[in-house]
Amino acid sequence: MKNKFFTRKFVPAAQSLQAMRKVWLFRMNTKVTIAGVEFKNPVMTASGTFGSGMEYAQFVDLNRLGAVVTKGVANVPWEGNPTPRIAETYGGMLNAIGLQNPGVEVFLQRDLPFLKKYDTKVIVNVCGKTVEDYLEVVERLGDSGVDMLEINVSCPNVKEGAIAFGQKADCLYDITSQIKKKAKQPVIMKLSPNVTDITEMAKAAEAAGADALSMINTITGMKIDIHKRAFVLANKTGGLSGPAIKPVAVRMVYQASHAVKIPVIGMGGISDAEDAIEFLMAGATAVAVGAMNFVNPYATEETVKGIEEYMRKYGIEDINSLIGCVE
Amino acid sequence: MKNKFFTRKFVPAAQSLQAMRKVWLFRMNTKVTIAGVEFKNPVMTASGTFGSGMEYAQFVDLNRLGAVVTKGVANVPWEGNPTPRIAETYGGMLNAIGLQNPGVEVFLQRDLPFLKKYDTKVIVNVCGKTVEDYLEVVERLGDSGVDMLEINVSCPNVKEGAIAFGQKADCLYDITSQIKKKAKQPVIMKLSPNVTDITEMAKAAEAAGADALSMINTITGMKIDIHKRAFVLANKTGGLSGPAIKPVAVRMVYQASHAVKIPVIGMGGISDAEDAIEFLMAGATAVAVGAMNFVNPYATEETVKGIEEYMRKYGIEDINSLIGCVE
Amino acid sequence: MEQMKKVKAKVLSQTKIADDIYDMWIESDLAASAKAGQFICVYPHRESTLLPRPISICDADGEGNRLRIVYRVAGKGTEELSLYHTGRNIKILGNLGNGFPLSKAAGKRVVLMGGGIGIPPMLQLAKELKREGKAEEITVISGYRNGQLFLKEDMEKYAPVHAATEDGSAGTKGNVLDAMSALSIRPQVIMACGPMPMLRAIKKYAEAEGIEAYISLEERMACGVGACLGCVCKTKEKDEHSHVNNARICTDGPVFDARDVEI
Amino acid sequence: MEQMKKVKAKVLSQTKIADDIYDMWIESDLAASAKAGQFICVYPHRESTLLPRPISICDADGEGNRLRIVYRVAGKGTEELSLYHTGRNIKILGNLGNGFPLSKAAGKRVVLMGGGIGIPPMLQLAKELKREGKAEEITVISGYRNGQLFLKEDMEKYAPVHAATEDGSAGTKGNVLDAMSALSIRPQVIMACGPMPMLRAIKKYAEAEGIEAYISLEERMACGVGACLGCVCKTKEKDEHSHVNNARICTDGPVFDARDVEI
Ligand SMILES: Cc1cc2nc3c(=O)[nH]c(=O)nc-3n(C[C@H](O)[C@H](O)[C@H](O)COP(=O)(O)OP(=O)(O)OC[C@H]3O[C@@H](n4cnc5c(N)ncnc54)[C@H](O)[C@@H]3O)c2cc1C
Ligand SMILES: Cc1cc2nc3c(=O)[nH]c(=O)nc-3n(C[C@H](O)[C@H](O)[C@H](O)COP(=O)(O)OP(=O)(O)OC[C@H]3O[C@@H](n4cnc5c(N)ncnc54)[C@H](O)[C@@H]3O)c2cc1C
Ligand SMILES: Cc1cc2nc3c(=O)[nH]c(=O)nc-3n(C[C@H](O)[C@H](O)[C@H](O)COP(=O)(O)O)c2cc1C
Ligand SMILES: Cc1cc2nc3c(=O)[nH]c(=O)nc-3n(C[C@H](O)[C@H](O)[C@H](O)COP(=O)(O)O)c2cc1C
Ligand code: FES
Ligand code: FES
Repeated sequence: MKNKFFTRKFVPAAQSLQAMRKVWLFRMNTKVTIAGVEFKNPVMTASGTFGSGMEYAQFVDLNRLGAVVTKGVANVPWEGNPTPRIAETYGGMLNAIGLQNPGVEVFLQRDLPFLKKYDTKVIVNVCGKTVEDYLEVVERLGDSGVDMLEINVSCPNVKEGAIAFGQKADCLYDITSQIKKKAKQPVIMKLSPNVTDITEMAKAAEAAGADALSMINTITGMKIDIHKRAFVLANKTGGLSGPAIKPVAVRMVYQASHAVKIPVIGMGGISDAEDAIEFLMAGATAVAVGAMNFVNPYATEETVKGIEEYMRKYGIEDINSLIGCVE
Repeated sequence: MKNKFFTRKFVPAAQSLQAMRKVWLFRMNTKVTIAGVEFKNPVMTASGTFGSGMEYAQFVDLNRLGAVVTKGVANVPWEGNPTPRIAETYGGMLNAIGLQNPGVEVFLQRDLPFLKKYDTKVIVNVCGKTVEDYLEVVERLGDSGVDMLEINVSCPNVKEGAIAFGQKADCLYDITSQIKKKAKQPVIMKLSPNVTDITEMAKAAEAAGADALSMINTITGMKIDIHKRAFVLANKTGGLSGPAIKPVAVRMVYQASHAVKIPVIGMGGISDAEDAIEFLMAGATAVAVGAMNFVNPYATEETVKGIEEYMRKYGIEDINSLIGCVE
Repeated sequence: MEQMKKVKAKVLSQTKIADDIYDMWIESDLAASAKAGQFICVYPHRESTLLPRPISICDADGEGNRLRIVYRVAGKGTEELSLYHTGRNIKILGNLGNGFPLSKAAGKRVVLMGGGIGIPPMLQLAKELKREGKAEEITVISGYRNGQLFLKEDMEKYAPVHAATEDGSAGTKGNVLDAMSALSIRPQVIMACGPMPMLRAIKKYAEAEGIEAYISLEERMACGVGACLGCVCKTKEKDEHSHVNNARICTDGPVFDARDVEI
Repeated sequence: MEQMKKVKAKVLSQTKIADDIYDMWIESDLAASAKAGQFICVYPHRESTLLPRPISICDADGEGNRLRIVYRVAGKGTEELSLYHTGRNIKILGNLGNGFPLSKAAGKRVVLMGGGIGIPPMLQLAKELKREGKAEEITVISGYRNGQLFLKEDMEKYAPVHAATEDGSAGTKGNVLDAMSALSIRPQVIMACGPMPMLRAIKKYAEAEGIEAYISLEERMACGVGACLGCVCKTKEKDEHSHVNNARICTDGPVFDARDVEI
């Protein structure tokens, strides 16, 4: 299903009636392009918050989304962390899932065929403990029909080191260039916000050939239960997400998108179209809805609709004119 | 005025009645000591959120507080940033005051005499653009009767560079050791959360001779008004504070207090005694209430009372037993 | 699988039935398909508490479009819930989870064990088992803290109910297993919900006796629909969905065959 | 300085008096000491919106312990406010700011100018000036968007009121200064509240004519009590408190002599 407003072909005679014209005949383009891949709109799902797509397909029409981004996929199945894995915080949540996933083979056999039934792009979030792990997944996905790869070098909940790739510019450069050598699809590097200077990381990824960046992953946080005198999460620390972190995410998207030429996919606390548009204006070419799916299972589709409403209200014909418009 | 429960001397005969005993005869120590300075309790005000103390003296009894920490004080008056300086975010706020302050002379003539009337400790937050600026203030405060100095090397809202001191371990080491050479009072280094590894910064400050650390300052954020297509803050970015950032602050206090031997003063989103105790358990020796003063002008004193209630409820005789008790 | 949905619902009544324990009837057409052991998620209105709160279905009146939940005030979310008055609109997601396997009770002596705030689902379960009429015998054993025997009378409409109390103020002093042995009840199937130590003891007992036990587990949840992987429990064998030894309590549970999980 | 306080107060009534504009009476003993040009801060209950909302005192009935505010729904906080029903408890902080300098009107022809949501404080101001009885002449000029002339009747109890409307649907078409010149009113003192462009024009006019103008400024606030330095405006001379060219609108204002500020 194509965007219904953009593809409307016939222009009825009522053209002269201003109100109707505004609402019905307004032609809008919500398409954005990242590294040659065209998305029907800029609204994606944030990795790990939308299952494999299947879980939310009963709430939203996946055909309406720009892309479904999968949970992190590793070369082999991962157990993840012990529970509790979830803690609630003021206006946000901590998670320490630890990248539990069934591995790339199950993804290819079960999840991908499901997603391919829909008219949306599929972006696979790739995780690993060593560079070799990542490369194995990237190679395995080569001829799979997956549209893009998002490389998670920023998960704060896995002890084995993946985060170092996302916190040291030289490590990031190295892993990015190795992945680029093997990858058949365009590569998005997903950056960690737990760094001193996001532009340094963005530039390193760009220099190594990344096709796009996505940010932010969760910010490392902690919660203590003062009555039980214990950490709420078994892992002690977890990744903070949700509306609480939005201002940090908007700032980083702004900084990164002004520091590099490659497109940035923005996320962090997006609840609705207003939030999504804020990221676009800060410089994001696309956006993703994460933790707020848990709070409102319809959030992704409502965000798509809300963006269209905003565009109609302000007479914006091309969504690309919003991208980075606030400087 | 001393802590009323700690100093209660006479033990009435009703001792045998369990309930009364618990409530009335329970002797508790809320005193904490940092670098030889004794605080009647661990509750302080976060710099810049409590004016010079005068503004909130009409709401709370300053005698009840462990310490009043002043707004940043520079060698000369500072104008600060243009307005708007304030933006609200989900569960938090952004500020870009830009360290407006009347300078150290006015502080000494007007604000310090006011604070000295109270039985509480006075900690002066020191800011500067160059190392020399800092040193000038530190020297000027030498014989002033100020109890401690808190060095703000982490304000994200001043362009001129102060933040670099707080984001590079070698710069932090350098400024800390220079200040330590001149300072007559114990020195608290206030660290920025906008770093990759807080423990690296904590260790650098400790190695340079800092007597204590305080954290976190605000996290850099941004807000865009999508209807006006403009940044909400004149400064574009501002510092995020309030309940939204608490999990990040608790995590950093935990990490830093486990990485160094000097005491850590914790802050970031504290609203009440529960929050304060969470920081103590994470490893803070004292805590400060910041943005929540704006939401509840009585927050500091209520936090003191709430900590006492918690101690009575759980029969905790010495607050020091809570510090870092969750590992 | 039947469609889940997030729906607006309305509070029909709210009663405090024991210390910190509230009994709420909700108007919702989810009642028609609700099964014992399933749960709903209630979304708090307070904006500082974003995540939905999972609460078991205690009673479902399909014709009347009425769902009942009974919950303990444990924190901010349930406290908020306890303040809702009649007529208040709320948002809920349901019906979630698998529910108890009624068929396993066919021709068997089945004991339902509820401990504390694990008692509520036993009411709907007793009702459904009685309605099915296939179990040979249904007995309920409820473990309470004290003599406030909430829901006992309701459950007695469907089966005999024995109480165990921690303080000995009613029924057998001790826990549900103490009561079972004191009463010399020897079930062939146990269906249970309650605190982890109770469920562990039941699993051990069932394994020792070689009988079946179906237990309803709890874990902190974020999505409630199987997407976040927050709510897993360890499984003995590799889980079919996750391909590791973890099953999702929200979708693969909350009811598990005790033999299949490591608790 | 009189003691400020954060107090519980109660909504006595709430009426919509124009598009997006609400009129609320609040029960509070702050009414007894409230002065024209002062404001209160209202704390939202929604937990995502933490900061207090500054709203001017529109009318104060000291004997009846009743305060009135009139506000425009501009965002989340004022939207929440507009939904409060009679009897609702709210938290407010007051009375804040300096208020208009009544003494400056003594023996003078004074014009009160309110623009849009700057009109409300003009009601209390007209009332106080009338009560003082020292001004030679009091005239009100109110600038509206359209013909919804809210508060006009209320103000007419104390002084003649002329309206200016943007769309010309009532009074003079144009802004308050247009109306003043159309009506050939030549004040000796202006007291005003309204949008920044209006205040700028008044400052310019007053300076050109060599008359006094007292204007009430707005800025985003966090504390409302002078502590955060969020709400400053540029001043011509060094401010006595800040020792730089910034004054705090919340405590040093919101009313300033137009000559003293750079806007
Ligand atoms: C499948 C299932 C069924 C349940 N059925 C019932 C029931 O019928 N009656 C009842 O009283 N309680 C039930 N619970 C427990 C109930 O969900 C928690 O007590 C409740 O979520 C606590 O929320 P709160 O905001 O009051 O506490 P808070 O401590 O403020 O909650 C903070 C966060 O932790 C989560 N949380 C806290 N305690 C628990 C817990 N024990 N289990 C899961 N999440 C928790 C909350 O959902 C929230 O996200 C059930 C839990 C599950 C998983
Ligand atoms: C001294 C003073 C007196 C005022 N008197 C009135 C009055 O009598 N009637 C009236 O309708 N409005 C008045 N205002 C403006 C009113 O404070 C804002 O419209 C209101 O705070 C908007 O809040 P919101 O949550 O609806 O909007 P949001 O946009 O959601 O608010 C977000 C944040 O920005 C702040 N903010 C937004 N707009 C303004 C503004 N124009 N001025 C100051 N802060 C703002 C809010 O306080 C809040 O912190 C006054 C402002 C000041 C400073
Ligand atoms: C439960 C959960 C699981 C997540 N899993 C992944 C993951 O597998 N890979 C990844 O790159 N990011 C993961 N993330 C991070 C999100 O994709 C997103 O970057 C982050 O949560 C910020 O967005 P939000 O505030 O909208 O949630 C996860 C987040 C949550 C809350
Ligand atoms: C309005 C405002 C002004 C501040 N000014 C200073 C300052 O002058 N010096 C400083 O070290 N920190 C300053 N801070 C940071 C606070 O002291 C504190 O570190 C931070 O706000 C986190 O705590 P909170 O979340 O409790 O506010 C300021 C914070 C705010 C909100
Ligand atoms: S709560 Fe998200 S998978 Fe169960
Ligand atoms: S609002 Fe804080 S100083 Fe005015």
